[in-house]
Amino acid sequence: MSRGRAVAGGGVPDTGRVTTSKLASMADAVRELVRDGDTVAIEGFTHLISFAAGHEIIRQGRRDLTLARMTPDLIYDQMVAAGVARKLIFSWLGNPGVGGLGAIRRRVEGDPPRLELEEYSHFGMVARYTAGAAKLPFFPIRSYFETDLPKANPLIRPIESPYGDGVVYAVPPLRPDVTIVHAQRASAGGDTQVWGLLGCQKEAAFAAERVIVVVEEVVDEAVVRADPNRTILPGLIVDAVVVEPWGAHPSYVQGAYDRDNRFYLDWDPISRDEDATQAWLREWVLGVSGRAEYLDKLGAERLASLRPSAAAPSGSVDYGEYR
Amino acid sequence: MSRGRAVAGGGVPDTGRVTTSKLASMADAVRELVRDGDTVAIEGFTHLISFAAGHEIIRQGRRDLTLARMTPDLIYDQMVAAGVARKLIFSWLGNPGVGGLGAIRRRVEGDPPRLELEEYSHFGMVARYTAGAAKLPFFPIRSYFETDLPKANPLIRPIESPYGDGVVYAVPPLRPDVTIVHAQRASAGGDTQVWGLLGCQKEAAFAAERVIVVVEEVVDEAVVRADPNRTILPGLIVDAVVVEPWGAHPSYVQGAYDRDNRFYLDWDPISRDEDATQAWLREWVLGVSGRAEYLDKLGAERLASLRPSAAAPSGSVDYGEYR
Amino acid sequence: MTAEAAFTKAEMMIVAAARELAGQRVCFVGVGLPNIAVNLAQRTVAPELELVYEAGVFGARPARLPLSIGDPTIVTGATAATSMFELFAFYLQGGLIDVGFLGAAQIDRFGNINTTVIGPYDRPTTRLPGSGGACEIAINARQVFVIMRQSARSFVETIDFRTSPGNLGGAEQSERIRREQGWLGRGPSVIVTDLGIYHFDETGEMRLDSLHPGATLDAVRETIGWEIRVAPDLAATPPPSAEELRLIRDQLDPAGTYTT
Amino acid sequence: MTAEAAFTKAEMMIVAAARELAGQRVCFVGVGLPNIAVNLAQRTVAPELELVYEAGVFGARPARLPLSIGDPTIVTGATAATSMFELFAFYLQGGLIDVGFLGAAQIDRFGNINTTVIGPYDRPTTRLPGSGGACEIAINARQVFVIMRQSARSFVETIDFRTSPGNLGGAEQSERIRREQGWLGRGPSVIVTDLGIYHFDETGEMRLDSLHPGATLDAVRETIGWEIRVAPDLAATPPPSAEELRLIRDQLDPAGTYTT
Repeated sequence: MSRGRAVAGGGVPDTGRVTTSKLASMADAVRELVRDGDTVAIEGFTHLISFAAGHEIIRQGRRDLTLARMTPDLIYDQMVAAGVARKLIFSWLGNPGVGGLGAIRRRVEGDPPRLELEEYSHFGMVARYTAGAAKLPFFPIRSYFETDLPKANPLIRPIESPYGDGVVYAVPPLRPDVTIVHAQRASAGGDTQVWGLLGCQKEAAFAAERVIVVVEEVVDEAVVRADPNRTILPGLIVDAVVVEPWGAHPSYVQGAYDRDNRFYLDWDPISRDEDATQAWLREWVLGVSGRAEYLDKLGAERLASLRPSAAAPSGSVDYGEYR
Repeated sequence: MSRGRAVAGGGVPDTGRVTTSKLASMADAVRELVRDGDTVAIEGFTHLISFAAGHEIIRQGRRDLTLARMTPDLIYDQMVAAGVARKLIFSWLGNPGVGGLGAIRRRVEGDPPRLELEEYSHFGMVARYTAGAAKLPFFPIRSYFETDLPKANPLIRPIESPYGDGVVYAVPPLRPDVTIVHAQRASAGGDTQVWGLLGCQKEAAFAAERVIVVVEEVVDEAVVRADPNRTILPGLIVDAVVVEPWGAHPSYVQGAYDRDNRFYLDWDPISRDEDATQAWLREWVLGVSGRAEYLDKLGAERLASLRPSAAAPSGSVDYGEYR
Repeated sequence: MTAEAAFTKAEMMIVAAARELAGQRVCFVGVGLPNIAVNLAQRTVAPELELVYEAGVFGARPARLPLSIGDPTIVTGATAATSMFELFAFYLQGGLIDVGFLGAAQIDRFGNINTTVIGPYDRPTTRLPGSGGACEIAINARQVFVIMRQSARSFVETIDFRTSPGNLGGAEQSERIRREQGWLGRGPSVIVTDLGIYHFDETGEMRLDSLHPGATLDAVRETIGWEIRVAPDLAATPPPSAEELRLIRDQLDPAGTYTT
Repeated sequence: MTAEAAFTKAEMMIVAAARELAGQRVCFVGVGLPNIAVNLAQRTVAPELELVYEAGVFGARPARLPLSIGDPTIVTGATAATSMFELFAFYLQGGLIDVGFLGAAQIDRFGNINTTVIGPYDRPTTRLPGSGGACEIAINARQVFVIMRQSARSFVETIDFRTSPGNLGGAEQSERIRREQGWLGRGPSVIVTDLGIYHFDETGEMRLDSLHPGATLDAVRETIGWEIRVAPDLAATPPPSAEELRLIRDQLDPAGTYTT
C-alpha cells in the first residue's frame, strides 16, 4: 500500500513517538504528488478551498488533468483558463452568489467544446466519493428520476432493488488520484481537524490514492488527540502536510477568516474576458513565486479586513481519563 | 409528518424563542412512545446504552416487541427475560468482554426456540440503519461472500453492479418504530450532542419514526449552538428528552462515568439461571419505581467509584462571529 | 411614488413568498431572494421555521445576510453542522424537508425546470450551472417554491433540458409516477414572480392566482410563452405591510443588495 | 518451575502473536489476548502500529487494558473517534486494515471460522455470538490472525456454520474467488495457539510451523480433528524474553486478567 507515505525531502521525523512528519512545501507536495493526466479533486464546499494548491499546479504547468469538484468555483475557472485541465467532473458550475465562470463557459460553449464535462447532482457527487472511499462498485440514490441527467451522463444508471420495491439510480465510485483539502489544523503526521462546513472532504480524501492536506497551522499531536471526534482524516491516508496560512483565500476558513467577497465580485468581469483572465493569471499566479508573495500583493490591510468580528468559542467537553 | 413532536404533558414552552420543550419523565416518554408490537432500537455501541429506558419498558409491561440492536448486551438479556420481546435483530450476541447472555440463549437454544432471531454482521446492521435513515430501498456492502449468513437470513441478497464489475450484497432498510439513545447532553428541544464512541445512534435515530433521547443533563440551547459540529441529532426528529443522570449504568458515558465492570461480571452467573434472573428483575427493575430508586440501591459509593480518574478536556475551537 | 407603491418588485416577491411559508416547519434555503423570504417568514408567519442549507447546516441563525450558500455566518450559532452526505441522505432524501426553493433559467407550464443548458446539451449556446442539489430538492422536498422574475425567455412552452422534475406532463402522470416510485416530494406548489403568485391547478398546470399591485394581465401574458391560466377569482396581492418592509430594510438586507 | 518455564501459556500466545506483527502498520484489535498482543507488538517489533477498534477508534492509546471492545480508555487520547459507518465503510471495507484478529468457536483446516452456532442454525445446541464484524474482517482485512487455545471441539474437520471465510475449500479456490470478487483480504495467515504457531501452506491448509516450549506433537494431534500437517523444518518457538514478560506483567495486564 502506497498510501499515506511522506513525500521525500518533506520534513524531519517527529520526536516523542514514531509518527513520521509529512510536512512539505507546497511546491514539493505538488511536484511529487500531482502528475500530468491525474484526476485531481480539490474539495471544500464554499469553505476551505485550496486556492494555494490550485495556483501551484498552474505554476508547475500540469497538463491533461481531470478536475473533480462538486462546485468548480473560481479556482477551477482559473485552472481551466491556465490550460491544466482536459475535463471537469462536477455538480454545480458557477461563481457562488455572483454568477458564471467565464473561462469554463467559453471552453464549453465553443463549437466544438474544448473541455469535457461529466455532470452529476450534489448528492450524486457526494455519493460517488462515498462509494470510492468505501470500495463500493456503485452507490444508490433517489435522484435523477424523470430528469435528462441520465441521458446527458450514461454513467448514471438505474438499479433495481433486490426487495422488489422498485428502482433507484446508481452512480459509480469516484477515486481521485489526488485529493487536496484545506483544514484549520493538522499534526505534522497528517491527523487533520476541521470545524464548520465539512462538505465531502472526508469522503473525497478516503477515496483518493494520494492526499495533500493544506493547513492554517500545524499543531502538536496532543492537540488533535485531546478531541478525537473533531478529526476528519487520520495521518495514515495523508501524504503531505503543507502549512499555508490564508491558503484558502478568497474562500474562507471558519473562525480564521471570511470569504473575500470583493474578490468573487471582481472575478466576474475578469473571467468574462479571456485576455483579462490571462493577464490576471500572469500577475497573480505565474508572476508570484508562491503563496507568500501572493499574500504580500494582497496586502495586510485587506487580509485583516477578513478576520471575524469576534471570537465564537465552541467550549470544551470532557473525555475523562480512564486509567 | 408526525416526527419530533413533544409528548403531551411534557414540559413547558421554552422562553426566548419558539422551540418547544420536549422534556418528559421516563415513564411518560415510554408510555406515549413505545407501543406493544413495536420495533424498538436502543442503540449505543458499549457506550451510552439506555438501561434506564429498557427497565421502564419492562416495568410498563410492553409485549411482542422486536428489539433491534447491534449488540444486544445485558439490557436486551434483561428485557427478553422479562418477556417484552418476541424477536431480536442483531449482529453480535453477548456480554462484551465477559461471555454469553443466558436469558436469550435459553430461549434460542430451546426446542422449539421461543425467540425469533434475524441476524446480520456489524456493518450489515449499520448499513440497515443508514438505508432506513436515507430512505433507500437497500444498502450495498462487500460482506457475506462465501459465508452461511445469506442462507440463515434470506433478507441478505446479492445485487449486481450496474457497471458490469460484479456482485455485492444488499441489506434492507431498518426503520424502527422507536429509537432510544442516551447522550451526554441535549437542549430541552432535543438538539443532542455526544462525544466519544458515536456508534450508529445517528443513523438509528434518523431511521426511526419516533425518537427518545435520554441525557445526563439538559443544557441551554446556546451550549449546543456554540459547537454545531458536535450535534448528532436535531430536536426536529426527537419526540422526548428525558433527563436521567446515570441512566446508562452499567454501561458508560464518556467523560461522566466508566463501565461498571463488576455488574457485567455479576450478570454472568445471574443470567445463567432463570430463577436468579427473574429474582434480579423483581429486585432491581420491577421492585423499584424508577431510576432514582435504582441508583439509591446501588449506593453513592459505587457510583462515585465509576467517575473518571481525572478530566481530559477537548479544548475549545473558534467558530468566529460573522456579522 | 404613492405610499402604496413605496416598495420594489423584489420586496413584493420576498413578502409574497414569505407569506406562502405560513405554518411550514423545515425549509431548504437558497441564497438571494429565497433567503430573505425565509428569514422574513421566520420573523412573521412561520416562527418555528428551521433553516436548512445544503452546505450541511440545520437550524441556521445567520447574523447577516449570507453571501453564498456556504457562508460562515450560517454555521456560527447553528443547531447542527454536518457532512453533506448526512445533509443530503438523512435530511433531504430522508424526508425531513417541508419546502425547498428552486431557481430556474427555464420553466414550463407544469413547473419542470431547466438550469443546465440553453441549446443542445453537447453544443450549448449557454452553459448554465447545472443541477447542484436542485433535482434532489425537486424529488425529495415535500413542496417546491420558485421565486423568479418573469420573462418570455424563461417561461417557455418547452424547456431545453429537464434538470428538476415538476409536474412532468401533468398532474395525472406526476402523481402516478411520484406515487409508484415512492418520491417524498409532491412537486411544485408556488411560483412567486415580480408580477404575481401562481399555484398549480388540478391538471398540474400553473395558474395565476394573485396579481401584484401595479401588475397587469397583459404584462403577465407578454412574459409567458404559453396561454397562461388565470384563476376565475383572481386576487390582488396585498402590498407589503410597513412591518414587513421594516424587517427587510432594517434587518434582512440593509444594504439593499437584493431588494433594490 | 525452571527459569525457562516461568511463563504461562497465555503469555506464550501473546508473545508469539506479537512477534508475527513485525512490520505491520494498521491492526484491527480484538479484546483479550489480541489486545495485549497488539500492544506488546507496538512496544517491541512494530513501533508504527496503529490500533483500530471496530467501535470507531483509530490510533487508540489505551491507558489501561480495555475491558471491552468499546472501553472509554480507547477513546481518550486517540487520533480519531468516528461513527461505525465510517469505521466499517472507509477504514475496513476501504482497505486500510493490514491485520485483523478473529476468534473462533470452530475452525477448519482451511481457516474457515464459525462463531454463530453449534448444531443446526434453526435448532442450535449452542448459540454463539454471531459475526459481529468478523465476516467483514475476514473479507476486507489484508491478513487475518487467529489466537485461540487448541481443542478437538474447536479444531474440527467440518464447521457447523461458516461465519467468516478463510481459505474456503483450499488455496486455489480461495485465490480465484477473492480475486474475481475483488476482496481486499488475502485470507488467514497466522494461527497462534497454546501449543504452537501455524501458517497456511501453498494448498491453503493449516501447517504447524513452530512448537511452543513444553508442547508436544502428540498434544497437538490430540487437539486437532484432522491429520494436521507439520512443517518438515518444524521450529521451536523461542520462549518469551524477560523484556516481553516485563511489558506484559508491568504494563499490559498487571492484574493478570488474561495472562494467568
